[in-house]
Amino acid sequence: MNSTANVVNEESAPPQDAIPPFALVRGEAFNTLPRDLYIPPDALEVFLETFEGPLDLLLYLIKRQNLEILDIPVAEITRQYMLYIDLMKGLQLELVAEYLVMAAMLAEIKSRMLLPRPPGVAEGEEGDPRAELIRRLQEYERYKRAATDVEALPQLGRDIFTVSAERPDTQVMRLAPQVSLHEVLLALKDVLTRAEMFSHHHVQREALSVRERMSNILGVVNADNFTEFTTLFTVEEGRQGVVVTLLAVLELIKESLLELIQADAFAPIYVKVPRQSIQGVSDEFATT
Amino acid sequence: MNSQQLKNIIEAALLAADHPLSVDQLAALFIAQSIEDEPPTRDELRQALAALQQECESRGIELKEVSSGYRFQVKQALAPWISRLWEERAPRYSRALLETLALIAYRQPITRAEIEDIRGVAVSSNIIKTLQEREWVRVLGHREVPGRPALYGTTREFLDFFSLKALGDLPTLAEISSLDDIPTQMHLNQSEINPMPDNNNSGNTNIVQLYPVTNDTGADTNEASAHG
Amino acid sequence: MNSQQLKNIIEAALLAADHPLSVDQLAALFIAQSIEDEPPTRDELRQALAALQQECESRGIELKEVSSGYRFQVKQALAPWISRLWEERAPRYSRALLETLALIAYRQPITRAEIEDIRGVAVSSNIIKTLQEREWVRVLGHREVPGRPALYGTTREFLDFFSLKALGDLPTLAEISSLDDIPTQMHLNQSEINPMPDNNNSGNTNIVQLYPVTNDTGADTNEASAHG
Repeated sequence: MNSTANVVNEESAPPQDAIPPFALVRGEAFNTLPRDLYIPPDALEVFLETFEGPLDLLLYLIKRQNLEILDIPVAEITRQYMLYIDLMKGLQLELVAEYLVMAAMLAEIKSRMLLPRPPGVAEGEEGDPRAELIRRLQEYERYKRAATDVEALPQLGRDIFTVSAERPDTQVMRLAPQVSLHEVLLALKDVLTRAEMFSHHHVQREALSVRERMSNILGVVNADNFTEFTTLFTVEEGRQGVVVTLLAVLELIKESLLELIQADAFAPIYVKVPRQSIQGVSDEFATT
Repeated sequence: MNSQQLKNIIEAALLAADHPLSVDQLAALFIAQSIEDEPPTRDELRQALAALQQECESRGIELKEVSSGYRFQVKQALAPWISRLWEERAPRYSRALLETLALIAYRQPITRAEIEDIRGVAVSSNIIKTLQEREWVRVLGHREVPGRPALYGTTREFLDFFSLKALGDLPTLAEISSLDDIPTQMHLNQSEINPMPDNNNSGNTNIVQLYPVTNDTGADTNEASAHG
Repeated sequence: MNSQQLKNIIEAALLAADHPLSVDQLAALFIAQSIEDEPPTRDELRQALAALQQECESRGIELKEVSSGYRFQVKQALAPWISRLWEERAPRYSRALLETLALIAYRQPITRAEIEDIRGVAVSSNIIKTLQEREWVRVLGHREVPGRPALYGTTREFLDFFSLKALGDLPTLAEISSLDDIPTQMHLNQSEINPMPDNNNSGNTNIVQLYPVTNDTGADTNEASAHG
C-alpha cells in the first residue's frame, strides 16, 4: 500500500515523479516550509483546528523546537503561544476559553520566573514555577501516546476480519427449566406445613427405600400374570434388602395394590395386581 | 503466489464474506492495486476451490456451491450440537409443579387424588403431563378402585437429574422441616445479572458502591454456584 | 465421541456463532439431552482448541482468544485481499475520540471532568455517545460527589474489538521524560480523514493538504497508513 495515495487527495495529486511537497495550498505545492511558519490564513485555520487544546498546542511548539519538556524556556514558548492566540483571534476562530486560561497561566509562570529566588529556598523542582505545567504536559503526553498505541492495535474490520459459516438447518430449541433439589424440597416443606402433615398420623414416614421398592415392584407385576413371590427378592442385597422388599410388599398389600395367592400349603406363593377388587368409594373420588 | 496462499485467501474470503462468492468475485480480489503481479486464472481458482472442498472432508464445515457462488456451511450432521447456540430457556416451573413432584417422590406410588388431598387444591393435568414429558414421573400401575386411577412414581431420569443414587438419598422429612427458606434460584439470577467484569479497580476505593459488595451478597453467590 | 469429532463440533460452533464463545459456552453444547453419554471435560475442550489453533497454521484463518472467548478470524497477513470484499473503508477515529477512549481504558473508572482535566479541553458529548453506542464504554456507576458524575469504564466489546484478552494486554503506558519521539505530524494529516462530526471542517479539506514536516514524522505517517 502506497502512503502517498493515502495522504494526497486524488485531484490535487502532484505528478508522481516529483518530490512530494510539504504542503499543498489551493493546489500549489510548497516544498519548503516558511521559517516563520507563515501559512496562508485558510491553511492556518485547518492547522489550528487540529490541535486538541492548549496542552496539545504547547507540546507541538516544544517539539517543533526540539526543546526539552523538563526545561521549557517559558519566555520563548509563551511568546510563540501568544502568537498563535493572536492568529486565532485575527482569524476570528472561536477561541475556546481553555486557550486563554493557558495563556494566563503561561504569563504567570513567566513573571514568577523573572522574580529573584528568595534566599534560603533551594533549587529544585518544588521551587520551579514550571513544575505544574510540566506535570500536566507529561500527563497529557502519556495519554496522547496511549491513544496512538490503541489506534495501532489490530482493529476489527480494519486489520481483523471475523469469519462465519452458514449454520445448518436448525430449529430453535427450548431448554427445559433447571430445577435444584433444594427447590423441590422447599416445595415439599411448604405443602407439608400447609397440610400440617408433620404431626399427622398418616405421615408416619416409611423409609424412602420402601417407597422406592414399592414402585419397583409395581413396575414388575401386573394383573394378567402371576409373579412368583420369591423373584421379588434379591439375595445379593442381604438381610436389609430382603426386609425392605418384604415391607414394600406388605405395604402394597395393605393399600390393595397387590395380592398374594397361594394355592395350597407349601405351594409357591404368587403375587399379582388385583383385578377390580371390591372397595368402597375411596377418598380420591371425593376430591376429584 | 503459490497454490497454498491462493487457497488460504479463498478460504478466508469465503468465510469473511456474509454471502456466497462466485468465481468472478473471488478473481476480483486479486486484481488491482498490484499486490502481486499475476492474478490467478479461473482454472487456478477452481482448482483451489476443489482442493478446499476435499480438505473439508475431515472437518466440521463443508464448501458448497449454491446458485450465487461458493460458501462454507456447517455440516448438517453437527446440527444437534450447533443448534444449541440458539436455544431458548423455558420459563421456570411453578410452585404447584414442584410440590406435585415432591409429593410423588416422597409418597410414591400415589394417585392424583391423593396429591390433591394433601395439597388441598386440584392438580392440573398440565402439571402431570409436563412431569411425564420431562420423564421424571411415570405411571406405575392403577389402583384397582372405581375409575382405576393411575399410580405415579419417579423414574431413573429423575434420580439422575438430581444426582441421586436412590430415593433413599433424599433428605428425611425431619431434615426438610429444618431447611432454611432462602430460595436458591435468586442467587443464581443475581450472579447472572451482576454487571461487573472481574477487573474491578480496587485501587479506587473512594468511589463508593458501584455494585453490591456486602458480605451477604458475596456469600450468597458462592453458595449459589456451589448448588449450581 | 472421539477427538476428531470434538474438534469438528468446536470448529463448526465457533464458525456458526456470530460472537466469540467461551470454554463454558462450548461445554454447554455437549450437556444434557443425552446426545452422547459423556460430555467432554474442560481439559479436553482446551486440548481440542489448541489442536485447532495449531491446524490453522497452514490455513487462511486463525483461532484467537479474546476477552469474551475464542473466535476464528482472517489472518492479518491476508487483510489486503480480504478488505477488498467491502467497498467502504473501515472508519478512522478522531484524535479526540481516541484520546478519550485511551483515558477511559487506562484510568477507569473515570469521570468526564477528570478526562477534561488531563486533556485540557472539554470532551464533547458526541464522543461519549459514540463510544457508548459502539459499546466500547459504559457507565460503571456514579461518583458520590455533588452532581453524581458518571464513572466510565470499558467493556468486553472494547477488548474484543482490539483483539485483547484483558485490560492488562493494553500497550504499556509510557513514562514521559523527553519529547523525542512525539508523533507531531498527527496534527497535520488527521483532519482530512477525521470522520468525527466534532471536527467538521470538511469545507476546507480540499483546500489544504499538509505534509509531514520532518523525516521523523514522515516515517511515522507511513507506518500509520500501512495499518489502514
